[in-house]
Amino acid sequence: MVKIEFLGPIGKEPILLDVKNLNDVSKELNKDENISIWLEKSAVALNDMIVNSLDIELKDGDKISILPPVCGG
Amino acid sequence: MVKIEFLGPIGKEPILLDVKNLNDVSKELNKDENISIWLEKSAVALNDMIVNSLDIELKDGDKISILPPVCGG
Amino acid sequence: MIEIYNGPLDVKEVISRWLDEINGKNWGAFIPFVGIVRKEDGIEALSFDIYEPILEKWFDDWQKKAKEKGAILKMAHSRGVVPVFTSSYISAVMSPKRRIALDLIDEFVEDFKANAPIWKYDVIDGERIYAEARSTAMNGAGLMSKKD
Amino acid sequence: MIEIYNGPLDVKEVISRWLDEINGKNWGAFIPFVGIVRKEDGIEALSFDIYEPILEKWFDDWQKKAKEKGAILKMAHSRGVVPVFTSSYISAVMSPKRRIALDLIDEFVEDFKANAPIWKYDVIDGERIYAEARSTAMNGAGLMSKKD
Repeated sequence: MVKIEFLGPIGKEPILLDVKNLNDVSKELNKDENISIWLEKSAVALNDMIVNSLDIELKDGDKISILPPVCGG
Repeated sequence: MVKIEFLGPIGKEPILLDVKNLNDVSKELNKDENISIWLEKSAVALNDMIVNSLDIELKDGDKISILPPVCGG
Repeated sequence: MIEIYNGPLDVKEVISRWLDEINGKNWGAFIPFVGIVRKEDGIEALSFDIYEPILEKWFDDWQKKAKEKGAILKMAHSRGVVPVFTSSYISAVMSPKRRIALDLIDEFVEDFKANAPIWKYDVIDGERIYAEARSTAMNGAGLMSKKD
Repeated sequence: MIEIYNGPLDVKEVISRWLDEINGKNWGAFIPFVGIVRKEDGIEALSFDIYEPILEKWFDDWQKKAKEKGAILKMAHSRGVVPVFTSSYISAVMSPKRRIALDLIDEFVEDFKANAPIWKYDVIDGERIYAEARSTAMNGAGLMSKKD
């Protein structure tokens, strides 16, 4: 199982998914309209590292974070 | 009479000259080698305003400043 | 290390402490950037969420970049509610040379705005509203979008 | 108004006072630049001459430029001897917007280096040596040169 965290204003509790790679996560998340509207403008991190490809295998216990648009300062 | 001040590292006391315009000042100052070596790299102010032309008439009491290369901070 | 505080920053305390750190060392230029919450559009405060693990990594990368140029970066940021006229953000660069310091503080602050995982909310009549229009999608955003 | 002090600047006092000035006003960004005397080439201190009348005019021109952009500039500088590891120069910009503040402090500090009528001397073994190699001819320099 991997854990998906939704950061900042997305305001959704973490979910657990039984998936093999980031592509599967993307497919699952796009099924929920309340999440999919955020995906277009959100960055993705795997175990707290920003990723730039979905062709990444996942292992049990991995943490995926969805990071919506930021504005510090 | 106009007063010529030499600022910063030039290290020369002010002088008084009986001249009609800035061109005359230039001619006088270039006669002194200890001053002329500074003129190439120095800016000139008339009554504390930087000037960019020598075709300026002078009146009694005017103050001319010679400003060598600067380095604040 | 980033300093994270609950509520507004004590600007004098933070800057004084950073000044003490440079004291006796051979830094030629010290440039702090202080961000203060402006009173506009009826807001009474801003509020911030921070995701620290990625923020620390983002900052460590910048610290490495700075060190390659012989400089050091500092940063303090607020979490939670920060009232108008108080400070939510201070960063600083210390460098032997002014040109490097001026370039670094500019690049660092701009990248901070675009890529530090911090979310801003306007507080109006006690309500917390995501400052979406002022927010920037991070580098790599849209990876999971099905639009493309 | 420029603040001119004999000897090194009290950086904490100056910055704290400028911070008090912005308190309760609607500035969004405050960027001080602190210049510190570096220990190098065997110097024990720097020493400065200032020609105030032209410095004030130069600063007033910059203050006007800043005001047109909704910003304010501050500046403090030392006269006389400033030992290594102490500060001889602090300037700052206060602006509603960060982008204007970052651009202004950069342009202001660079023009200060090139055109503020201040002369720098290295102090080595108690002797005062004009820092000619690090100095810059001001805009308009060479007007009275007979070379051309």
